[in-house]
Amino acid sequence: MIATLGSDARARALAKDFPILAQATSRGKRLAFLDSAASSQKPQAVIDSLVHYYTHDNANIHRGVYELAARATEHFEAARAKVAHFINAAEPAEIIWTRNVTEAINLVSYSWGLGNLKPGDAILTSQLEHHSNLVPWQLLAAKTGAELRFIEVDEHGIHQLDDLDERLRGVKLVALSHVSNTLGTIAPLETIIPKAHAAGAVVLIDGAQSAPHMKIDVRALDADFFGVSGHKMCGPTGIGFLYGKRALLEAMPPFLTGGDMIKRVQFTTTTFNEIPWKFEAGTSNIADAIALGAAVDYLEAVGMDWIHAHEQAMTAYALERMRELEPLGLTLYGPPNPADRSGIVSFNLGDAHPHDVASILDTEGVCIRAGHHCTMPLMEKMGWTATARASFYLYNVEEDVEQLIAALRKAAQIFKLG
Amino acid sequence: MIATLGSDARARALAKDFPILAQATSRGKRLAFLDSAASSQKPQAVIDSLVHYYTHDNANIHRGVYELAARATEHFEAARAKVAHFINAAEPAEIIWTRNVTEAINLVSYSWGLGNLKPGDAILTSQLEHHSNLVPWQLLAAKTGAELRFIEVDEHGIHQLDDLDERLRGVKLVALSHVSNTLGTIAPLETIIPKAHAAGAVVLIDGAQSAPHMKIDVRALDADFFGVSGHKMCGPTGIGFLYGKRALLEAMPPFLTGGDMIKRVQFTTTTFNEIPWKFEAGTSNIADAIALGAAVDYLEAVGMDWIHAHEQAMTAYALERMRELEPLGLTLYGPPNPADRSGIVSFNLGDAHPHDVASILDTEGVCIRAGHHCTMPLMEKMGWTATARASFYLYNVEEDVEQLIAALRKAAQIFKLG
Amino acid sequence: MEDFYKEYILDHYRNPRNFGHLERADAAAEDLNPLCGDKIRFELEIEDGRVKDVRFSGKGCAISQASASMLSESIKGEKLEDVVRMSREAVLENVGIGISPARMKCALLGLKVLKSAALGEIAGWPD
Amino acid sequence: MEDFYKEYILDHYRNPRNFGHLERADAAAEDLNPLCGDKIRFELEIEDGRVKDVRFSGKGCAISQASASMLSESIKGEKLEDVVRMSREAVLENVGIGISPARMKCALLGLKVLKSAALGEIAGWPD
Ligand SMILES: Cc1ncc(COP(=O)(O)O)c(C=O)c1O
Ligand SMILES: Cc1ncc(COP(=O)(O)O)c(C=O)c1O
Repeated sequence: MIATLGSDARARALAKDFPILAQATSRGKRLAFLDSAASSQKPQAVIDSLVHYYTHDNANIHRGVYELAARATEHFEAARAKVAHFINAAEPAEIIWTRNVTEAINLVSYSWGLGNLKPGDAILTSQLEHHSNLVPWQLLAAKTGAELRFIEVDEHGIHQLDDLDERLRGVKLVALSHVSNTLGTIAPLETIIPKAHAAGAVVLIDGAQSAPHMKIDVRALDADFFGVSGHKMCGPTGIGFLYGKRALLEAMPPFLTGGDMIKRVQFTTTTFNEIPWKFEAGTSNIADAIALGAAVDYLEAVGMDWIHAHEQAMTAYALERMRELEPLGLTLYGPPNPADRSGIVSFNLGDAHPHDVASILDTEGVCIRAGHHCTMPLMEKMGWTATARASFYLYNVEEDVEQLIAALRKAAQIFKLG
Repeated sequence: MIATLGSDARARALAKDFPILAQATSRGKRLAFLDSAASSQKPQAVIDSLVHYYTHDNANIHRGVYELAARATEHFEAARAKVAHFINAAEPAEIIWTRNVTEAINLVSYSWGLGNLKPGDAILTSQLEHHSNLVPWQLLAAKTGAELRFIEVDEHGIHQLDDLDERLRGVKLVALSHVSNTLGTIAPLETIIPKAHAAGAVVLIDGAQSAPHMKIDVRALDADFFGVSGHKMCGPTGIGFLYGKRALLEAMPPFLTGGDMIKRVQFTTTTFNEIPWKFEAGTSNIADAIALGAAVDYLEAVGMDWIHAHEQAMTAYALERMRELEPLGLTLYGPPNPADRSGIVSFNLGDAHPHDVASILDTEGVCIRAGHHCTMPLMEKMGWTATARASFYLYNVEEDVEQLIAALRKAAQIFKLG
Repeated sequence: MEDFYKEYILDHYRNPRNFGHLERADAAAEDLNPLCGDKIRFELEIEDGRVKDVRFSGKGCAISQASASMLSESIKGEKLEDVVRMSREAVLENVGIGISPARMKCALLGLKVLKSAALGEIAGWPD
Repeated sequence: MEDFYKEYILDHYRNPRNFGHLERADAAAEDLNPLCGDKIRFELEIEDGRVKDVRFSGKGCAISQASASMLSESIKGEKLEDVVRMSREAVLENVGIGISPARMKCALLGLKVLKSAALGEIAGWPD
């Protein structure tokens, strides 16, 4: 009961902003949503933004001269400015809308990667990465002849940096997740990024698990590219963005081509538009971009520092309570020091398979994720078939942890553990 | 008053399903929305689908074992099945979700195009194409050394097919829009597709302007690829799809890579998932895909044949009424025979620039588009700086045409025409 | 408590029948559930078009393992053609607990793999 | 009717001032509004750091053409440095009609092009 006391009352109030959390399960259980790392729930303000857009402003943007089109364009570009401010980009033009962080990473891989890598070069990533920040680099390496290298992690999922200088030799691109979605590890970017730059590399950060949960300052980090998924930060599905430094984006060829990203088209030649539109081909996801702007407004009103502190407190509390279950066979993974990790807790319960644990928890209203969490190579390295994962967000409260613990006891009982 | 009488009452009733249409402009004018070719308005059922999803079902799909995730997955895949049925695909696995038709075309260009074209091959498109079905082929031609060839159109925008056999020589890909977004021309696909196949070419159809407005049967057409944007067919922004024949899709390498499209990932190698998921990297636009399913339900309940007939009638009526303005300098473009065109009418009014015409119409509550309509090469060929364009959908009624005519008279008066 | 973790499910999970490998397999197949990483392999010894012996291996949840284990018990002596025709319903009935849609793939992974092993054998028949 | 199609706007549209090309231009620039395809070109003759003569060309809507035409009238004899510092507000005031946000780019395209011509000249100063 120690850690969460301070922030629990506010989180309880905030949870009321999320209508889905008030809904009981089909078995009549209270919903304890502990899977925000997969996708967060949405506050009413974001849902209202969508309804408002389609009810009052909907029209295609940029080229329309009538009122609706002007309003849609204005709100759409205002959302870009909000997002730019949210991560402290120098200007809105450095924000490119994408479907999700996966598309953001692929954009860099195709547009920057194909033109800048050759045999003898290397790409450096880590053993912690989500498939979305790994498979594109495997393919890029195969296409360009570059080598794919890994920063190793120890048994807690902590980056091993002793030989970083050596590993950086010949590296043209460093691609790292800010926070691991499986273990919650926060990457030591303040050490890695300056060294990467000194070695002449460009740095891409996968911010899928950081931007929703802590204040991001891309300029203080000095990240060259930074990708984010809106659906994990209270925004709708289908919208995310890539931040890129202007000079890099300007030098890159377009990726997807078509309407809206051109300046002039003739039958056989085309002149491309300026950034950010150069990278936004076809009709954008207008409504969802605007709703992501509403999500950013919501998060900023709550306060990113408060969110981070609340999640740290929740995590410390959850870890403490889960340790009570160690006699039943519960094993916790990830950095032992709560300060080194975000609100993500991976674990296993005896020989019960995480899928079965998650199914039993589901019958108790507790939503967790089970499996490889799109980090198969990490699982293989660690020798785990799968893990169960609980993750926290601003709307989680002590009661969610209580419910988790009780449901885990039930699972242990069914599996006759302990 | 001839043509529309039959369907006007029903359209008037349907318009009530679209809440935005009840909204007056800031100047207090009735909204006459005549820009559906750019993006359609959304029925309440589609807005409700979004609200319902975020309020009751939201969770990341495919990997979750809890109730919300199972429901989200079920609705998401059900929407794919609805879309497959809507265009008469053989199976849902032949439908790949994309952001819009532009991304669908780019997917084919990168995944099919790069692997199947070489110097000496040719790509055949037409002079009518939207930039989204032209620029990707320009770039593909530049990358592969293939030649880009055009089916010419006459001064009405009608395809000239006399030398089609000759033009098809060496062609590996034919990429055509089903309906021109600038002139409304319906392409003679029943002539072109069999000849293209006989010449050994694969055929991609840009269905952006056809799927929303007429019954599509991809198997009867025998199209190999067919792309659609959801936002033009009563669906939300940010979702569209690519249809592809199974054998083609299976033979193609993935395009975007990352989470969800893999079967197994190791540090250096990856096995990809089956279609359609092989092409859907990262978290999909779940809510909007489901809402597009709701749009399809809506359109099917209205009846695609009724929609087509209503638009033909509206267009015939509008053309007749607009001809009354010829003494004021109004010029109509596109196929003279209404049966050869869909509900799109491009025109100019004397020496008034279409932008100015659109601005004046806006003050009267009439929303039209003005400019090059993302078909710059066509404009250049025709010698037009720009055109004004009115386009019709299921919710347009006679009154919209009356309002258009009255506003055009006002514009002519301001520009002292006639 | 829900009916879906019955004693015998746990028993099959912890003590899977016919688990391991055959010395001489006439047919074999394996597959992965890409969504969870569960993996199952089936090996068959065939005599006169019938399953003479069977082994399965792999790892996964109680539902997938128990389902595969029960499946392995039920097919000994069966004709390959009947194995190929086995219905999902029969397998689910055999498992005997309510399976939620989200877990359907777990319960049916064994059947999928077993059928591809049997189909492979049938397809290869002539030689 | 709205105030935004005043007589003088139409007059500038149909009879643009300083329209055409200079025989000898010291500085020139052109740009396209990618959203509508409007195109404007400005050519300047410079003497002692001042605009001695000016021509513009291109095509587009009444607002962009009238704005460019009025702009061309207002800069003759002005110092290049002042041209570069001209504000959007000054141009909009000059146009003198309410411009909706959607038409802002039309009204300001001329200014953008004029400034790049002048800036190019200033940047090229030393040689
Ligand atoms: C014929 C045609 N093709 C392609 C497009 C591009 O559609 P989107 O911007 O939704 O990708 C459009 C829409 O403007 C169109 O009309
Ligand atoms: C660290 C990390 N990177 C990338 C992704 C992929 O995100 P998306 O599926 O939204 O593209 C995720 C989300 O699962 C993630 O946690």
